[in-house]
Amino acid sequence: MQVSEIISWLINLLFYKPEVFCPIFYPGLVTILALLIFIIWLERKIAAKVQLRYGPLYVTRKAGGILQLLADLLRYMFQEPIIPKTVDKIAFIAGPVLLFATAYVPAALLPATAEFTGLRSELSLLAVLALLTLAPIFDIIIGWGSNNKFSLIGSMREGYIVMSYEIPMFLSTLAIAMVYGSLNIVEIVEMQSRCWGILLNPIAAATFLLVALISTARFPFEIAEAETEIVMGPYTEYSGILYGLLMGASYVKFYVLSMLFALLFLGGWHPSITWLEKIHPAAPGLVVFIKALIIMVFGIFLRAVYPRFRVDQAIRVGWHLLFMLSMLSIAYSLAVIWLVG
Amino acid sequence: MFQANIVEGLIFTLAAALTIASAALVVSAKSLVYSAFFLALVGAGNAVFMAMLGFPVISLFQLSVYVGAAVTFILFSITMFRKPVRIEPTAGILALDAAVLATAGLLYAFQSVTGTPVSVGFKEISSLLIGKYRFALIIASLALVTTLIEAITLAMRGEMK
Amino acid sequence: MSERTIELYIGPQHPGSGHMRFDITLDGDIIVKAEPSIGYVHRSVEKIAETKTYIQIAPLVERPSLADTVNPNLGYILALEKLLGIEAPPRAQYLRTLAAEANRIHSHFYGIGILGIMLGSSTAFMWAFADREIMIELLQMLTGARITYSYVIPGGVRRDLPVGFKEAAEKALRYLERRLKDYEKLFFENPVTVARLKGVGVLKKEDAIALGIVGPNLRASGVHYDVRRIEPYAAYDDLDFEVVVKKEGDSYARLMARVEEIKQSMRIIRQVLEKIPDGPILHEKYYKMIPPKTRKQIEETGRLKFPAAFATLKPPKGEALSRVEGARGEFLYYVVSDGSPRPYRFRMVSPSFRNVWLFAHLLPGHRLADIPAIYGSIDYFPPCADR
Amino acid sequence: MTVLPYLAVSACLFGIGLYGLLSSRNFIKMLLSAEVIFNGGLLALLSLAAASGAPPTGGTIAILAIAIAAAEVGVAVSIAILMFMLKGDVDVYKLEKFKG
Repeated sequence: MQVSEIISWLINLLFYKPEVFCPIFYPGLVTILALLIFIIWLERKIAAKVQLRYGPLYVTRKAGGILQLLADLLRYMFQEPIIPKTVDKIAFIAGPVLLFATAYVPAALLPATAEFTGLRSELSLLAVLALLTLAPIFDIIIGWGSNNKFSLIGSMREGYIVMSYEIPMFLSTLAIAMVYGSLNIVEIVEMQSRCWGILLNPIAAATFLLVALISTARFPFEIAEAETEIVMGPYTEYSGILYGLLMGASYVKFYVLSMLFALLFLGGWHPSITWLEKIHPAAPGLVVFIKALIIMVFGIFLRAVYPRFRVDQAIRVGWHLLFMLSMLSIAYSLAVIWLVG
Repeated sequence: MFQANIVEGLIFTLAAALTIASAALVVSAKSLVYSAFFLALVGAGNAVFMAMLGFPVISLFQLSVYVGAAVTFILFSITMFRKPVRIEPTAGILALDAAVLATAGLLYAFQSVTGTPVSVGFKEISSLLIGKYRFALIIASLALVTTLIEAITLAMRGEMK
Repeated sequence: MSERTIELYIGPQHPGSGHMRFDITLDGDIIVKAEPSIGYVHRSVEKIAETKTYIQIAPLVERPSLADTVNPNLGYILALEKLLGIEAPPRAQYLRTLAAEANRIHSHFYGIGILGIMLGSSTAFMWAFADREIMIELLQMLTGARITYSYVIPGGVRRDLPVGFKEAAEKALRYLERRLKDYEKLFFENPVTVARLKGVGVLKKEDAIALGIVGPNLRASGVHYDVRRIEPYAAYDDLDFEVVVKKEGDSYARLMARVEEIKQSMRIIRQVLEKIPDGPILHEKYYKMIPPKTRKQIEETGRLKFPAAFATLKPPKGEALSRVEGARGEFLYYVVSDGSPRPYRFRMVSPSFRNVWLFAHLLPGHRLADIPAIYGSIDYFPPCADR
Repeated sequence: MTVLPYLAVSACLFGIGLYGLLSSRNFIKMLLSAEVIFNGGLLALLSLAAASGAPPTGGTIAILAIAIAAAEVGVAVSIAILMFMLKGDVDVYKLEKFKG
């Protein structure tokens, strides 16, 4: 009797308390790990399809090698992380861990549905954005801590790119927040039940999407770790689980930005499927997840299409194109507010 | 109520320890990169205080703008990271004296302050910003944008040389 | 070294360097000085050649340049034939041209693929490396080998045209023509590719001539120079093709020069298959040395059995010089014979060795990220330079 | 909980920053110390605002201060870059040679 009570209490705590469920299951850690395995597999598979080859195949051959990434993950886990003598040890070890953590934390704050959110705040959008800006610090720190010229150059590139995309990111998000007059993600989504944000302010949507691509080093902006120039950029000296964390962090950030895009511009959990709520209160949030997944698939598909830009060209895109676009999106929002009221 | 107080006290103590330790490390760290990194931590700790004081908007603003600016610091510390930082001993002792005196003086001055924080929403602040402080807002945002652009162009020009 | 610059050693174990090293001096992101440091895959072909008999050298000269093997082979054999004072029969000349052009296409696809991966386009790399297979298959059908054919021998070629080759070649060429349009959409006209290559690494006409650059790199700078036209060998005199010349001299022009040359090579292959005359594939001097029984077998299968004389080929005293237009540029051979079965002196000048100076000349003033773009556009192949 | 502990922290930050500012010759290091002082000042401003009658006004001023501080970082770093480019050093004792 008592054991069953404890179990039911535990289940209640884990699965029906949003404060616990959101960070751990959806949209938090478990979803992220599953998604990491799936999306990297999909990335390789799509690239392989375009390039007329098979891609990952031999691990679980019947399922098209979908467990390949799980095998890779296990390998990273048990591989010895080599720490070179010349590195700054604290920065070298703490960097990847903190980078992954800062990439993950905003995901934990995203709402699953209107009633089921980890963070209830008037300012949840601002909070997610503020946390997103922290990650580049560690990217630069690890490049410096690696004490390798290639790492250092990669970090410098990362720093310059960060400076060029951060302001457009804020401005485009604030533009859509202005239209809805709210900084609360849940409220913004609720107001999109009739008209999606992408229709209200397409400029902001385009800017945000481009920023998402640049900030997570998707092609054609995979510049900080350009392989043929600077080996692996900031990650050159890394191996084992530390490298796994670094690789994962960029995908996690991409996931957060895609979720944010789905929530802000694609109507979030609308059209809501109410019968899903009978399964679990967070289940209607799957709609958001599917929308975010579509964005991510688009992002990873670009790898098969584009070469990479040079760093100065990317910065020019950031300042000339994105900055102007984000200013335009603010003006557009003001016009929409003035017209619609 | 009592419990909430304890939690608040705990958070405050942790944040205070973090902030002061980071501040000490900013001035004492051998490498500029670490200094800049700890400045980011000072900013983050400060953001916690702000949230606790009832200014969540400012806290998040501080986190995104100010801690984000720390990136710039780190970046440029790296470019100039060739020579070790020298501290002159005599000046150091003088500085220590001055710092202790200043701290004591400030503490003495603050003693008389009483009052408890209240929560401030972003609507109030934004209405103030858009209303009464409109001009200051425009000036500040212009300054922010122009200096950032200027910093970038300067840096780029330096690279192109 | 001043405070502002950093020295960067790229290679020889670097994903973008190939088997060589660049000593780069950087100021910020700009390259101040670049020195290619070659020799990491040196295999001393010239010295080894002095210890081998003449027929053994034929496979040896192919080894340095694996993407382009018919042309070095052909160049050496031409020099040897000059020493021996013979010339291959017309059918053999046409077959040599056919193999050389198929090989040129293969090599250009290889170069385009390398440029693709250097710019980060893994698709261009995979496609080009897969489509180079088409030409490898075709040459396999002709010669029986995949990469190192040793197809050209003194006085002729090793094998006659197999049955059904013409149809297979036509099919392959049509496929490649179709594919080139896909490349155009995905890679050649991709805005990112254009942004990375246009105006990058401009080689002026005068500089190209002064530096002694050869091959498509020279022609992309506006110099009308092609050994196939200037000193025609094999069957090039009878064939109609254009020498691709581009004015711009930048990396994009070098890429597009290669693409145009692929098209010209296709044209040549079609003409060869149409015009190829009947006749023997080996000079009659050597053909007569083959026993009649074997001769009959050769006529049935189209596959040559070497006459015993090849084992102890002794050219008369003298020296010979030959040049051919390889895929990457001009190969030059200089062979000195002292009447013994081994050459007294053997000299091989490969196109990559002449193009390697481009790095020191083109890289300064560009950004670090331009190294792969320029490297890929030059189509430099370290073993070819090191020999 | 009153605002007094916050003020104490801000005073500590001020003291630490002052020490760093006075004891360093490296331009960037001085700037970083000044930023610590700025953080102390900001905290004091907000604490006092929270305790005063009109918190939103204090908050507004704080927002403007943060924005200006970020801008100031840009300017100061630009100066540092110029200094580094011209002299290859960031020692402030050599800064006087910029005069005129």
